[in-house]
Amino acid sequence: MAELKRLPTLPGVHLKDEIAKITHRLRDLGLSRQVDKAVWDKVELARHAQRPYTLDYIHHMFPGFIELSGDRCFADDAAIVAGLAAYMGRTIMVIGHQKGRDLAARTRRNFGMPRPEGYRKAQRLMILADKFGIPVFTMIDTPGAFPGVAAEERGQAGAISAALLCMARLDVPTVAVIIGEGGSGGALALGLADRVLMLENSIYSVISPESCAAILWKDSSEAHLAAQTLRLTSSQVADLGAIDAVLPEPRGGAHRDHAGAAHIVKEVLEDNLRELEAIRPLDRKRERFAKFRRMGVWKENGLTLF
Amino acid sequence: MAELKRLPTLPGVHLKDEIAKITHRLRDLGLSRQVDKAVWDKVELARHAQRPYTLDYIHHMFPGFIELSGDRCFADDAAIVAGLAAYMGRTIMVIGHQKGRDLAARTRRNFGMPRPEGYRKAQRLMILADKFGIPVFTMIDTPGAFPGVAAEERGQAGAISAALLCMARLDVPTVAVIIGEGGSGGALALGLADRVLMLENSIYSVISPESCAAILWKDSSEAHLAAQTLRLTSSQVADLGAIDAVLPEPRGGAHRDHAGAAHIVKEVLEDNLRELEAIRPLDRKRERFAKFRRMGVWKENGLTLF
Amino acid sequence: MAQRVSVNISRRNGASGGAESCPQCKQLLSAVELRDNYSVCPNCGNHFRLSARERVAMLADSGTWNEIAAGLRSADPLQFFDLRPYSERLEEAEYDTGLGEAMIVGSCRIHKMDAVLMVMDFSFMGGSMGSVVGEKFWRACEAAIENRYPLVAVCASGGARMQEGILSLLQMAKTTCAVELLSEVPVPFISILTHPTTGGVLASFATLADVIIAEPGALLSFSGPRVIEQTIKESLPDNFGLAESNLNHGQIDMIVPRSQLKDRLVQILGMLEGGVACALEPLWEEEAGRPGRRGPLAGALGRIKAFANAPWRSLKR
Amino acid sequence: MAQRVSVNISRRNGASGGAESCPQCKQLLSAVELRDNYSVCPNCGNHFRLSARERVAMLADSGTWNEIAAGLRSADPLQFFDLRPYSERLEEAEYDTGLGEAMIVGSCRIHKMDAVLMVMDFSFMGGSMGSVVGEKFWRACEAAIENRYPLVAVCASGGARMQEGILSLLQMAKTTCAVELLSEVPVPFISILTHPTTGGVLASFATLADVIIAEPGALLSFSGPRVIEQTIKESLPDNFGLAESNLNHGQIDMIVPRSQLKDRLVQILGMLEGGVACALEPLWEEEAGRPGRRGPLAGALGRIKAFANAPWRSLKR
Ligand SMILES: [Zn+2]
Ligand SMILES: [Zn+2]
Repeated sequence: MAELKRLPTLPGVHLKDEIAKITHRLRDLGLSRQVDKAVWDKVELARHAQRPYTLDYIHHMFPGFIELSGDRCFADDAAIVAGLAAYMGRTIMVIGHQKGRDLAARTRRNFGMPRPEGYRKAQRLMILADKFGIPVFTMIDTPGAFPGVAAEERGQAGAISAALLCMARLDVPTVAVIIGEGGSGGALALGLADRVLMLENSIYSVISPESCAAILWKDSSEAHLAAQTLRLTSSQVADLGAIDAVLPEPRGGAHRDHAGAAHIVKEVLEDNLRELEAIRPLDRKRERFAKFRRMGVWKENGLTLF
Repeated sequence: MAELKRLPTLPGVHLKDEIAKITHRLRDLGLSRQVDKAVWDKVELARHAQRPYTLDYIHHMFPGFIELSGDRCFADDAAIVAGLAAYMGRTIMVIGHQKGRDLAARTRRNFGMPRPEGYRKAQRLMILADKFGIPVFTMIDTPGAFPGVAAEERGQAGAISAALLCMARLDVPTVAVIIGEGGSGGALALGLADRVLMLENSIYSVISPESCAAILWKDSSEAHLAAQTLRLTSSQVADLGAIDAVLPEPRGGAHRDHAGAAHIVKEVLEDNLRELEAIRPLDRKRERFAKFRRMGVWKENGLTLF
Repeated sequence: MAQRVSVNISRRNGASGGAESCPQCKQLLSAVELRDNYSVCPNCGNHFRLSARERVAMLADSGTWNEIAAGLRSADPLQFFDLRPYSERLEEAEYDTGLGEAMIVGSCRIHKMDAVLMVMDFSFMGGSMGSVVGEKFWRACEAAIENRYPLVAVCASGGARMQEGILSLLQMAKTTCAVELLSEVPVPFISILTHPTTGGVLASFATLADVIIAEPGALLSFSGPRVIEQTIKESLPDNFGLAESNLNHGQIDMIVPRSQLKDRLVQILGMLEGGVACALEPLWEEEAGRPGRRGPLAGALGRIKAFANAPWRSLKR
Repeated sequence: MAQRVSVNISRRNGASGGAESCPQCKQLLSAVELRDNYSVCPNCGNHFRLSARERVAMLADSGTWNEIAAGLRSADPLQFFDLRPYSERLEEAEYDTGLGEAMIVGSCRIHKMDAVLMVMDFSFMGGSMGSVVGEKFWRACEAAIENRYPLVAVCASGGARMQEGILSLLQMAKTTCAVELLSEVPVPFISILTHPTTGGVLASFATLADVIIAEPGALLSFSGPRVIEQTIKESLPDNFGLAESNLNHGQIDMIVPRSQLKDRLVQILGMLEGGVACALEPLWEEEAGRPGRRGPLAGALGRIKAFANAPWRSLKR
């Protein structure tokens, strides 16, 4: 078990191998359909209706969880669940996107697509956690922030950027786990953390495969082609240096064993928190900044840099 | 001029004389009508339609004023005006309630009654001022926070308390001037300042005389009786130790000479800021807390304390 | 859920020994039945108003209540009178309620956890906040900071106390400053909003707590329903200002039925006490000779390394 | 006011030497007429899109522009291809715009005030933010902090650059961290949102500025109008996402017509530089050998006492 817990991936380490592999990728669409299959399977697994959601993890990991509500401005957004939990001898603040499993719950949770109020609730509770030195643990699982007129008018963009800035500022340790669908800015808003981990069958993407296909091929049915080219599976994202580690799932996938998946996350969380708590707050913040500073690949005067 | 600028009133100093006077107050309603007159005149002056409003003071005091807008959540509330101004060699953040003079302006400004967005804008800009070490100057002139269903739903109470907490926290110097109607919590939300000053013909009250009369005598036409008993004129409020000083107005009242009134406020503001800037931020904050701690009169084990 | 609040001062309706009927569902309830059910109607869930003493008895462990500042009484700085002088109203309220003011404060233990508790009583002049409520709040905060106890405020108020004029308004500023002193430590602060909490109390310390709990059906609004009706010239929605509406609108953290209140309170206090910040307790003790954290999760203390120079105080903002 | 934004990459429409018709009011305008009026239609006020170079020429004092990180170019970490490879698209964009990326950054003087300026160009792949935009933003912030210059960001963006996959999403986190470093100093940061600023740029640094200015008619929304229409299955209000609507909804500080932009910018920068905090400049200079404030109001410095131990850094939050 212990060796499964964290498989750290240094940014860019495997990148050159990957690039070599990809260079050989067949540009013939007919053939690429085959390569698609494995990637698209991951997309479907990440969105699987039986996949454990934030509240499932909370159920298995934090029996005494106390939910806290509201942005203190406009509403309580049920697409983000947040609250305090006792965890291995300390308190943590748990915040995560929440989809619904049945129709009523899906509607209530808005399919896990937060409105600005959700991000403002998250921000408010992160500040509360910071005040009392309580580490923050986020779970990411959303198709994206809700695209609606009223949500835009109430400042969807500003709510996301404010949540990001809040996470950048926190003096407490922060751990984020992408448990299912890590969709776009609406996912990242909970993901500016000291440690960002992905479950094996989760995805993390700048845009949904469907939207990407609609833009590039004017045909959203090309979504699995888009999924392939976006490189959104956990191992692909890890290879790009965009996350800190991939977490294995129970045999057959997390959807077959919620308790097993929760057990893995619980152990990994403890290891990461223990490491982070040993670092002085200011140093931890510097390391956080340094990590995100490294994100990206570019060429400078002809030299490619990771 | 110089001696007019600040007439500091220590809390409670004149209180005993006042109490002696009031004890003789005639409880006979017929006679008290006469005493009313002077007080009610002040109420009418404070609400006078030609009395200078926040934007009038800004016009005369801060030619380069730059208005800033929005609470970043829901709306820009025109009942509170805020922005940056160059003032005697430094920048200040100016924030004030704004009534309207004609019907269109009154509607747009909601008669100077802010919704939660107004207080959130004020709070946002006070935090911005604090970040850059910019002193905050507020002007108070409102019948009160707007009493409406939607305003309540969006957290009128919480918006006011958050603005108060923000003012308590500020590391920068803060000066508040009640320029007209200081009505209830909606006024106080901009009034937790290092120095709280009142123009001679302004009023500051826990409740409007009309509402007070409606509650006590079930008859809002008894408003001038209520005004008298509430002790809401500048000199009465000063005698209760609730403000730091009363500012004289130009001959005949501020409504007859906007420029003159602005000139007085401008000079007094400079004197107060200069004093406050000479104090170290933490000490200034301690003095602010100590001042508001002293507010009130109570008996302890039979002894009356101010 | 709740009956509309009357801002008039009304006597408690559950104090007599005999039976009374629930104002919401009209069911006849015996005093014993009510008392055994936390003064909640077993039929419809209506939360009856509690006196401050009853609330203390319900939350504080038996025999641990230690009242602070009990000797404070309102003065009459304005020599205020309407149909009757303020001083007479005060005497009557004290006679009727057995309380010196609309709030009592004290230290106590709640399920063995030390805390400072303050409770407002609506029966004392509508739970209005004047100079004494403000001063008692301040002293409660001082006690909480001094002893490093968390603070719990049970609110019930019609707003500021008109009879003390502008001085009552300024209690909003005074209590806010006290809350800021709490957060500088930081001391956990939980408010419990009961029916009704309105006006200046809601717009100051009641909404500045770290966690805000409401009782079911409590009316929570800044302006009173009648004022709003007069302003907008139409009748209000049925759920106007109720705790349930406030929860939907993001203004409070949770609604907790009275029967679960004490347990929930201790759970939350324990949570707020048990952050990794407890690793820094030794610092505080050295600094000010204050006792360390005592939450049930303070065990983390032993497990986590202490940081000699951690700038933990920057946390407060 | 504004035409609907197309997220497709389109060539600038004001670059040719001849006349062109205003897309909003259809009036025929000569190139000279447009240029002399800040590329704003004199008839209807439509703000034509500017190239990054044109914007720099409009804001920076002549001859003061000093580009930073000009040698940065996008790599192709995903070997991304759709109908054409990403690398080809990049080459074409560079050829068409003469820019190495969708953002140029540099130091300059604005009405004699030193500043770091960054300008995005929508013509370069829709002003999309990939690794190079993020890195350039970071370096601009570093330069601003190093020299104690304020930062001005002129934004125009369709969002994240899909072709760099998750790495482009993470530029939101990267630029946010850079903004936090600015506020720790604090360095003033003003963003100018031009038509269109959407997606990941709007949801990161663009809305994190101390003061947010928009140009008239600019579309500012997180989700694009088409995405929203598809989701809600109805057409959008006419003013959806426009600067004017954003102002009403409290999301931006002001709308400034292009002709007044430079003056207004310098006024605000001067204001943000001129707080009483300048009294503490000597501290910073001693600390890090950084140059002091230079705002027009820095005269306050001489007049106000310096506080040797003022805990001014606590201001940042
Ligand atoms: Zn009942
Ligand atoms: Zn035109």
